[in-house]
Amino acid sequence: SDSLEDTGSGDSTGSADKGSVTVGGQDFTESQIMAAIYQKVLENAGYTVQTKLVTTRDVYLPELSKGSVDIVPDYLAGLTDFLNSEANGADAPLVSSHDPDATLQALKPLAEAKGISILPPSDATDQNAFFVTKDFADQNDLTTLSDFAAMHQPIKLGAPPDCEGRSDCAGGLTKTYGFDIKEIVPLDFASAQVKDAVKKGEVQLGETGTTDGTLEDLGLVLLDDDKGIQPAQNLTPAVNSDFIDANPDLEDVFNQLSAALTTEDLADMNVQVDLERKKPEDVAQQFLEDKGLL
Amino acid sequence: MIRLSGVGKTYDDGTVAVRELDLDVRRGELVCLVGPSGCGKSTTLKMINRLIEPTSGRIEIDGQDITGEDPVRLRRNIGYVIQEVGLFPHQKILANVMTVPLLHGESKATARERALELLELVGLDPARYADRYPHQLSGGQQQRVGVARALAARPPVLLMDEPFGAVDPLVRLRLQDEFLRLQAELGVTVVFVTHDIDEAVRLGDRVAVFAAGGRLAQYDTPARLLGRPADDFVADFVGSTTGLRRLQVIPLDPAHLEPLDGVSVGDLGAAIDIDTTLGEALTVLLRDDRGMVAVKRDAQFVGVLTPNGVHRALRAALAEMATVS
Amino acid sequence: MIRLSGVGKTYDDGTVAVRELDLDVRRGELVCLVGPSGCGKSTTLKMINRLIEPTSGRIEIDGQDITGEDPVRLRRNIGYVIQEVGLFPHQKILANVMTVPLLHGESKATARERALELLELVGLDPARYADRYPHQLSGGQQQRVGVARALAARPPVLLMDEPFGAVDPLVRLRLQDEFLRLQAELGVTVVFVTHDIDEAVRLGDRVAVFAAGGRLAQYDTPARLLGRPADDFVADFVGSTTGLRRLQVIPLDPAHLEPLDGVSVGDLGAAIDIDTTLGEALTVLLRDDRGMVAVKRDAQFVGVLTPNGVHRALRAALAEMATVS
Amino acid sequence: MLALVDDVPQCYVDNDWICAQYWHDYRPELVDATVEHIWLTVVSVLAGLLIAIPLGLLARRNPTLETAVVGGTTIVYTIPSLALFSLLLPFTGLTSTTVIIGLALYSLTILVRNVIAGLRSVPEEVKESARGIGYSDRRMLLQIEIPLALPVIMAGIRVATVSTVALVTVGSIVSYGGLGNLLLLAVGNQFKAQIFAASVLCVVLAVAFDLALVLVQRLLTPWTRRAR
Amino acid sequence: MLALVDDVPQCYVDNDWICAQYWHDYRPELVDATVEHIWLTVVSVLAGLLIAIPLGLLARRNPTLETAVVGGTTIVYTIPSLALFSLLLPFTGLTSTTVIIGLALYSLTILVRNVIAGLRSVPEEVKESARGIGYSDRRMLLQIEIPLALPVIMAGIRVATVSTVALVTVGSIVSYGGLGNLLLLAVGNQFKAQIFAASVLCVVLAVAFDLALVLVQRLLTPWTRRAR
Ligand SMILES: Nc1ncnc2c1ncn2[C@@H]1O[C@H](COP(=O)(O)OP(=O)(O)OP(=O)(O)O)[C@@H](O)[C@H]1O
Ligand SMILES: Nc1ncnc2c1ncn2[C@@H]1O[C@H](COP(=O)(O)OP(=O)(O)OP(=O)(O)O)[C@@H](O)[C@H]1O
Ligand SMILES: [Mg+2]
Ligand SMILES: [Mg+2]
Repeated sequence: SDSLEDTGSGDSTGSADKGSVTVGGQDFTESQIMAAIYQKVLENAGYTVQTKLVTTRDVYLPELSKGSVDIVPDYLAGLTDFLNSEANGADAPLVSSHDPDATLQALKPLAEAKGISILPPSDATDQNAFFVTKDFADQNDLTTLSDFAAMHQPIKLGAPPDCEGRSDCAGGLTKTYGFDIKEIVPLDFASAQVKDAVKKGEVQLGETGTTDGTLEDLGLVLLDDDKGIQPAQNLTPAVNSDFIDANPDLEDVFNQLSAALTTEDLADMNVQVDLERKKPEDVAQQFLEDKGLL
Repeated sequence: MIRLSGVGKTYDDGTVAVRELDLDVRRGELVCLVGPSGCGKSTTLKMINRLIEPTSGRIEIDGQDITGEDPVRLRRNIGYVIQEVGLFPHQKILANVMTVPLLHGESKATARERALELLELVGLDPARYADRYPHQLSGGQQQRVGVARALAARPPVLLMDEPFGAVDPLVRLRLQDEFLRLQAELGVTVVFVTHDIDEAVRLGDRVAVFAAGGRLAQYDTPARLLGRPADDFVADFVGSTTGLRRLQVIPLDPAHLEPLDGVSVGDLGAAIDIDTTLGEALTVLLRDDRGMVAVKRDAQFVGVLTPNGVHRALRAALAEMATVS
Repeated sequence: MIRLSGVGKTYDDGTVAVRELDLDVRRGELVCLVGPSGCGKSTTLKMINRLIEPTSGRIEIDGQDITGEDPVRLRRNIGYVIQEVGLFPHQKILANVMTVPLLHGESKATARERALELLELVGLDPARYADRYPHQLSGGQQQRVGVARALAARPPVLLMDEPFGAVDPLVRLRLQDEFLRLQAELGVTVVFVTHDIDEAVRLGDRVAVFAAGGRLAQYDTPARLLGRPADDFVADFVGSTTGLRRLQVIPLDPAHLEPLDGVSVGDLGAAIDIDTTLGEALTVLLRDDRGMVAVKRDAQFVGVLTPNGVHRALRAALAEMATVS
Repeated sequence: MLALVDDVPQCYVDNDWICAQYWHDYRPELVDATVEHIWLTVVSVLAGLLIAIPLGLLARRNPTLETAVVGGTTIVYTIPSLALFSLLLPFTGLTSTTVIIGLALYSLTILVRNVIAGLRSVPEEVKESARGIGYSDRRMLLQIEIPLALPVIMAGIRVATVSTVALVTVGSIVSYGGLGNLLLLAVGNQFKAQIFAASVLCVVLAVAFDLALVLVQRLLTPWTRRAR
Repeated sequence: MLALVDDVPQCYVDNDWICAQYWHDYRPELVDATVEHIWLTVVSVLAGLLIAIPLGLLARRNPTLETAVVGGTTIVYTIPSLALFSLLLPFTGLTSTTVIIGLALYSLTILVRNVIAGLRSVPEEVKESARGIGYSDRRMLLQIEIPLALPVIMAGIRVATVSTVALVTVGSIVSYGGLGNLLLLAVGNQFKAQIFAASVLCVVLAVAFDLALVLVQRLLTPWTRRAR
């Protein structure tokens, strides 16, 4: 009967219905794309899938713990820091770092305590990054933040207001790299305004993410975080432990996916959604087909 | 049937509307309450259906203290015509009247039929008025709808607060007749507030005359009230518009007729029946110059009534009343 | 003073309340409108102060078409007693009455004084009632406040819609007297709606009897109306409660008295003045069994009134009216 | 990388506010979001009304209770919607219930006041005659008081509905925000055509609800159309 | 850097929600913010009322206009406060006027409906007798209609006031947000004692306003206290 159904229904290639799954996520582009990818993968594996995109991590995480959300595409360090401060207080020392493996090791016990299992992270990472204009980088032969810092010129930084003092932002830039920051101009993360401000020279350095696919087109370029002030934000599936125990076959599915996903893929897909206004579902479908995952 | 003992009502601001009232109404009786404006008639009526709770005394219906009863059930068995009319402004006339039979669990069809009947009864052509809203009727028409609504339930007890106050004499006369017929037919017990002493005398089995502050000045049959007012207040009140009201309640008596002898047939004008009241006889008497009117019992002449006879009859009636204690 | 020519009012739903009415009211005249419930009396009244706009015809006051006038200024010069009473529920009784003098620009003190005066006039003790809200008064008391409010402005024209409908006969009699006195004193022109034909006859210089649909069935002095009703409808309407209403408007006439000869002084009961009406004379006549009452002019006896004399007087009055065309 | 750009509709490239192509491409999303928006609004306002009526009834009898009800709903009303939804989250989770409870509480605040004021506006003599005829409290409420209070209650329902249409968008924090979901995503990636479309639909919804309610009110209160 | 820790009150160090020291240290700031909050609320609601009454008057005469007024205010109401303030910013700049106009527009939406419903609840025979006595439209409005519509209008004013108290905080985007200014700063730097204090004061303000308005209403409508 399995084969009959297989041939009978074209798109839902899954065998018998394996039950329903709720994919969580946040409602910004990348998370939306990842949720769509998860959904397609799960449907392909024979699950009925519902996706719930919410505004913040603290909304879905308790649900993931409880099992009313089963799986979430999450970011390694972000999740680690969140669980760490939940478990050890807001002022607890950070356990995430630039090193994905170390961060994963720190994360696992924190997650398990909450009934959450972390599947192996992908290499694809969406961490904060700083950019300058391509012209400026070319003129001064800059590829890394260290290169820029070495110019010893006072700069204005375009970043969200909470940047001040943070080790992955102004704090790290001054202490680790030795930048001389005159002023932090409050501009939203990865916003059109911050890009515009950098292009017009109102600020010299702007903050965005590694998966920002719009930079090239705007004549902007990322500088490498060579001293590693940014924690590792690798995409990683966070799963409700009971759920993964009940459906062990999913591990393989997600491992395959994580192995195939790169930062460039993410950036590319972001561009498709953010600039070409393709729907996340279509972009996800295309990606999975291209990678032969469907 | 209805018994008020020592009932009093003092409003929150200290106004004594009713001081200490004893009043009993027998089953099937129609009692009229009359009295000067503000003397506590409406208050008394509303205490009987517990729209106002008395501040003292005790009210019984059928021997049962009403304080203990569920006011809603109590009121279902008591029809009520409110002085301010109080039609439901959001319902059409027909619906306003149907409301009460429906309340009593009648079917829609029955209620409708009954409502149409009652609208006819109060002189409102259903074809013209059934489908209007209250504000599209004149004052008197609204009041009649209020009466129809109260009658619709055929309640064993009926409280009516100046139900015909805004209608003209012709319609009022018709309504009074209809109402008396209906009351006799159904054996309803009625407490009827009016300030029209004519109406009270015409309708009431007994009339209660209130003085200010809900004091019961006299409670008696119309004849006795007219003939032997208990005090000056009652006399004034009862005789206020014309001293001739008593004509309406005095029966003709053969003793006051002149014999037929010596009267030629040609002298006789119209003939009246001995059963009519003196008032009606007088109306006929005044129709021509003859100064006499033939009176018959069945087909037989029993005498002629002359102006002098009218005078004697009136006097006799007064004298008789004066001896009844 | 007030002249309605061919005035008609058809409501939006097609009801013809008034068809084609011609009516004129002279300066200082008191005209009563009577007629069956729903015949268009209130509608007519409201057209005079433009609360309702006529759908046809023309209304003039003092020769001036009122359509052209500012309705607010028009109404300031026309007192109005609404049938539904319509007191201001948020103002105390005194404030309700003061409202009109204040509207006319009187000082607060003057307005207050006038209001207190008028409350007395309508029989409401200011000490007890001035400081209450309308809902704390009885129906008749509220109505009297409405009358006081309308009188407060001493307007040259007064429209009153059943102003005494809810008050008892004693108070009503007093109010009528006060009102007549006031009206004569101030020379107000009044249009007065009532369904009490007694009241109409007592108050009105002329009485307009309406038939259904605002048809003017008769417009005449009370005496002529009673004596020579234009048609059966008027006769019915006018004579509806008692045929003896005309007693109230017929003067005594020496022609209907018996001579004093042969009557011993002992036979004479009370004496009445020749100026009284027949009705009052009859009341006195009925006080004892004598069957006669002495009538005098000034100090001089002019004859005795007997029941037969009453009959003759009534008949004569009718005959006389029948010849007046 | 942007080689595909010529396949992309020009108004997407230009990120125009008004983009016909968007309305075409995203019709299913817009329809779904609108439908969700509508039912969240309707259910929330109805729930608010169902609580407001009994509360209003209790409150009008008892001044102390009135103060409590009014004070309590006032407090609820000052809690920002985001905070309120967060407070409810632990109990009701990522469900539409969270949003509905929150929105119902807000509309309740508006409704309960108008319910009380509406019931108080019913003429005393009409209530007295109904009571005198033998109307029970329940019947009086349903057949006399609520109908006659309707104009005032409907004014409250209309404010509550319009306000709820605006507030539903906040539900996007738990993924039940109707058009708010689209709006939030679009604000996130500066998708102007979508911001515009979702905003316009919100406004259209609010106005449509309001006009529909006016119509309902006119149908339900035919006696208020006075003939002259 | 944390050497000074023993001089710093413990509840600041612990970042407690409830911190008596905070209330003491920041009394002037709290008072100023509260005062600003109060006058922004009062001025906005009054402005809304001053527009709502004439609008309501025009609307009740003319069904077309009513639809327009109601539709227009509905649209305003669906604009999020942040967006509305941003729209006003170019015209009125960083002044309290921006906030007041915005808030007045919101309260207008609520008020205009209750003004219309209130005026309609005035008994017809009372209006007729006033008109018959010679009340001009203006006098009728001021002395008859508004007083008798007061219970319903007040219900609207109360909802509008409470809602305005909550919305004033948004004014912090143009630095006129009353307690909202403190709130925004505190959220920015996670100053829990200040978040708590500002929130509590907001709620207290709302409840105080509401109770004050109930009191005002009772004083203004003494005739509604029926003696039995
Ligand atoms: N708004 C309205 N719409 C339609 N018909 C109306 C309206 N108002 C009154 N009518 C009708 O017009 C007629 C005249 O009404 P009006 O109020 O003038 O009567 P009325 O003579 O004052 O009666 P009453 O003595 O009962 O007060 C009545 O038949 C009534 O039903
Ligand atoms: N709510 C109230 N508060 C205070 N006094 C009241 C209240 N209602 C009525 N009264 C007073 O009680 C007395 C009796 O009122 P009631 O209404 O019973 O009079 P009534 O006999 O029906 O008069 P009417 O013939 O004028 O209708 C009146 O003097 C009135 O002023
Ligand atoms: Mg009464
Ligand atoms: Mg009338």
